[in-house]
Amino acid sequence: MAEEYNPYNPIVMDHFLNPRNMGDLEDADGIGEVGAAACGDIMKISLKISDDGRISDARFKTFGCGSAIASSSMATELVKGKTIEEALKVTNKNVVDALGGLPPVKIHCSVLAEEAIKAALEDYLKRHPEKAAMVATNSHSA
Amino acid sequence: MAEEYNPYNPIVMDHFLNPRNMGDLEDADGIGEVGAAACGDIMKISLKISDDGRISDARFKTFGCGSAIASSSMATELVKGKTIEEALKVTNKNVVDALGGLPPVKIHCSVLAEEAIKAALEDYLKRHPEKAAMVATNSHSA
Amino acid sequence: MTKVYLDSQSSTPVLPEVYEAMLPWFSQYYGNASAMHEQGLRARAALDQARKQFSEAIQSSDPEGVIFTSCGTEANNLAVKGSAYALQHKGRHIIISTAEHPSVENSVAFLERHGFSATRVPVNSEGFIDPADIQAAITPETILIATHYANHDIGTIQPVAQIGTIAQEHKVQYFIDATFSAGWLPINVEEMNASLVSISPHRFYGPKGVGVLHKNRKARINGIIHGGIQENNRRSGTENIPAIVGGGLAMELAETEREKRASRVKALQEKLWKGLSESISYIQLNGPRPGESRHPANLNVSTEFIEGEGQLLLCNAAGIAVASGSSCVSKNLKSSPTLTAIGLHITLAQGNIIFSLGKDNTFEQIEYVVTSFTKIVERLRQMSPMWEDFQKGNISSVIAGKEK
Amino acid sequence: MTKVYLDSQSSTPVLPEVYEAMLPWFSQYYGNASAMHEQGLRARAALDQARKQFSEAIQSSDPEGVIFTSCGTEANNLAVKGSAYALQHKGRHIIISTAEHPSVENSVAFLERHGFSATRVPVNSEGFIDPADIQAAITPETILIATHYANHDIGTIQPVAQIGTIAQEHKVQYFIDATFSAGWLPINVEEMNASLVSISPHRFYGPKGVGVLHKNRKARINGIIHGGIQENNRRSGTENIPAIVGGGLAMELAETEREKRASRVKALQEKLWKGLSESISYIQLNGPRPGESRHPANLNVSTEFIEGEGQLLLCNAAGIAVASGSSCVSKNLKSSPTLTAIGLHITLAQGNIIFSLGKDNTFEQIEYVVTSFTKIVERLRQMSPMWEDFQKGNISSVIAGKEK
Ligand SMILES: Cc1ncc(COP(=O)(O)O)c(C=O)c1O
Ligand SMILES: Cc1ncc(COP(=O)(O)O)c(C=O)c1O
Repeated sequence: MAEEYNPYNPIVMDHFLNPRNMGDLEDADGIGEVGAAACGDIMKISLKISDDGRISDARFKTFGCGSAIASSSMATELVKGKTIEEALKVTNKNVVDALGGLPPVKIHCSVLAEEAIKAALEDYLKRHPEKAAMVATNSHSA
Repeated sequence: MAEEYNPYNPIVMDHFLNPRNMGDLEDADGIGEVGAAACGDIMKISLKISDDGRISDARFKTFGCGSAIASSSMATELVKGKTIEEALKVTNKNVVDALGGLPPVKIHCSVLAEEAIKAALEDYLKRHPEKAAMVATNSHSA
Repeated sequence: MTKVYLDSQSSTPVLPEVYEAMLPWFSQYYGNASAMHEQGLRARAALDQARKQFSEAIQSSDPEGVIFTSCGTEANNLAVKGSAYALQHKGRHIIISTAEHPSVENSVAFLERHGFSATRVPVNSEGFIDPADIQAAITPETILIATHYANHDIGTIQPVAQIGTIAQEHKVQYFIDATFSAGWLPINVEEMNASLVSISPHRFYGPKGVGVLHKNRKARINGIIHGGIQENNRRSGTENIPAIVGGGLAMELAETEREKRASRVKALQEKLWKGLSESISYIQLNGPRPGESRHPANLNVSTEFIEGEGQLLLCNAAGIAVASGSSCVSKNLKSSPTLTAIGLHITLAQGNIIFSLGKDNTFEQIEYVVTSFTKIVERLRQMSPMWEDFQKGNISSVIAGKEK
Repeated sequence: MTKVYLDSQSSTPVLPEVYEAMLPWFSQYYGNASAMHEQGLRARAALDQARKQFSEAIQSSDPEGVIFTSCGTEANNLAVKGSAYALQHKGRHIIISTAEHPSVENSVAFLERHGFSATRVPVNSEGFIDPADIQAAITPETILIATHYANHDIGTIQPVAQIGTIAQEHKVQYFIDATFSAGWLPINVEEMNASLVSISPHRFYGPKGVGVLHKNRKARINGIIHGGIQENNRRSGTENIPAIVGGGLAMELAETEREKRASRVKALQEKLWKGLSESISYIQLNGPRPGESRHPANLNVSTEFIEGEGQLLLCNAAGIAVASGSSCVSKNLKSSPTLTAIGLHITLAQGNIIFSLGKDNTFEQIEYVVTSFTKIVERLRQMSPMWEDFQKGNISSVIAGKEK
């Protein structure tokens, strides 16, 4: 019965109660941390990126509400296996859709997840300027 | 059970449901009518007064609420057998007390009953000026 | 002893199904709907379900427009004052009729003491508002038109759809007090152009303790009970879940059975008026004749030469429950503003009785009431000095005068 | 699954006796208390009985001072706005504290938008009002002092009798919001010099749908819900009889059992805080230590480095019902004004949890809660980048900083 009465839909609840990819990555290739405790949410995303520019692993740590945790969990799932270019195109809307929806007042959590992913990728690209050039070219030609 | 839930106490209810002395008197010696339909109450009291100045019979007719009817009924009971002097001293408070109390918003009904009795007595005294002189003397000497 | 309840307009018994639906919400499911745990979330789901039941019954596509209050009176206060506070930057003029329920009239009177102004359009002798009068009363300052759907005293059904059209043309918010109508008369918020509609479930076999104000998406109101963020800030305070659950179900059932119930009470209404008018002299019907323009549950009569409270008490002694003056305020026995508004002669207003019919009344009960009430009137007339004066030819009959 | 309800402050189950007492008033006795017939008069008698039960429980000799509303929030609105409207000819200044419930704070804010002014006296870090501050804030224009008895967030019990004395000396009306206190703490309206006191029965095993405002003979208020003449014109609208009957009995029973219930929840409160503080690091108690100055049913803690909603949800998943922020408004998860008023660090306000105890909680339940909550905190800290930063020495602990 308890399952019937939750503030979030079953997908969100599942990602909150059984978060995927929670934790850190040793030797992460890119780390992004966004948000602030004063605003109620901090998200940190760590990425492992292989030489061919594919995200081979992703982890998150989150201080925040249930939908912040679920959004981080889902975001890491969404980017795993994607190329940098593809991952850069993941939007908060993709996160919300994959979660089957979030309450209106919680949409900012998905925005934070998008920003954390982007921040982690930027961190990687800062450390690897050669890839940054390629990504820029590719996205221009796209 | 119905008895338990009445807006008035049992004495008032009894005088409303089983009014004493309702009606008119043929050849009444004094008749008093007070109140106005526009104000919600009209009371008419008819008295039969014997030669020795005693009220031998009394009747009422009333247009008005339950406590107006009960007050008239009680007022006729109170004056029956009294002398004119005694009856003139019957106050609305006597009526209320004899009824075991009335709700505050209904006290005016007892006032009307007092006034109706007085009006009936005055009518009698107007018709019998010789008695009026006596009453005046008596009450002065009292 | 025979018991006949003819005061359904003032309150009705809770239906067995509704009662059953409410029971778990006292001691088993007792969470506060604001709480984020199973108990609270269950309560929140119950609120949402009730919002659907209410909005569907009035043909609204927006359950979020349903705001729960504690009674019809509060819903009416919220509609009137809430609109005034939300729209005061646009203007401070309100239009109502002279025959509104005290919850509307007195809310407007309160606002008048706080810088608002109001026009009260008249009603005719049967209680009808003329939509043209509403139209004529609109000024650039007008922010709200508020009228009842059916009158609580004399059953008059107002041309609300016409008034709604006028309101829409002038872009003025329109509030319909449907407190005495919901559950008995059809309501379609869209067709009626009703910005706001109030509902009172204890009038249609739901519980006391809940009222509803439905607000369409364009309407603007401010809350009038301030506090926590319940009802989306439009009504603070812990929600009365059992009553809301019961009210929602009562609304759904009332809508399903509406036509059946309405046609039954209408038949009773007609029989009652026929019986009374045939066996009692100098009695008159107040409001429109039974039919399309009268609420089927209401019969308002004035019996000449006698006063109302005595009739109420003798009816009660005969096991018959009725009301007088205004059904909601009979405690003070002042004659109702509606009766003044239709120009009823003062003595007829004082002798006023409201019989209001319910779905469970029977034809046998009506016969009993006709017989008993006839005797009651006779008895009170025997006691009445006015009746005596009339018999003697000293005064004349207001009713007979009109009939001539 | 184990279920532990630790949100009694937001609502409690209706007692079996109270439930039984309410049942006949739905479908069997359904009259409107304004009606003059057996059904109505029976309802009126029930209202009078409940008035006695409420007035006796707060040591008032005047049952007529009891005004029924729909909830604690409405009672508070009536007290604040009703006083303001009744006394505005004398002045337009109101004194409250910075830690009032939103129903008081937002009523005052509403009045400020309508020409009144207010002074908000501060509370200290444990939430106490200093009566001297109240005294200092009084001006010749002051018409009302309004404070809570016990704080709904952090359980602080205010020196209401002292404030009452000051109010009386200055002949200013004093309203005590006892919504979270009635049924749990002793109330003596005379000794407290309380002109007005509010009560919310669903906090002490009575039903939702009823609140009470008690007014002493000298106090002046105007009604804020306008309409019929119910409650002597002080609150219009059809009375919610079943809830009033249930509320009255719940009040009587709460008063009879008050000391027993209070000492029981106090023992649970102490055990809970002892357990939590021993097994969780970087946790702090908000408000006074358990004892004379704290409501025995309330335990408010902040757990550092994690946020509140996650704790609520994981508690719920473990069958534990708790609240966060403000018990009444946890739906929006904004941190409560009280926490701001006591100067709680923002991250501690965000990690805020309110455990509120009820008479039926057991010591075993408390053990289960301590064990489960400890695991929940660990789990959320494992997820928290702040905890990681703290472990690495990048940031420091607010709580540890204070303890030093
Ligand atoms: C038309 C109308 N409006 C409002 C009300 C007040 O509703 P409630 O008694 O639920 O407060 C009534 C009650 O008689 C009514 O008939
Ligand atoms: C101190 C205080 N005042 C007022 C209220 C509001 O009472 P209700 O929920 O009955 O509307 C609350 C509720 O938490 C409270 O604790």
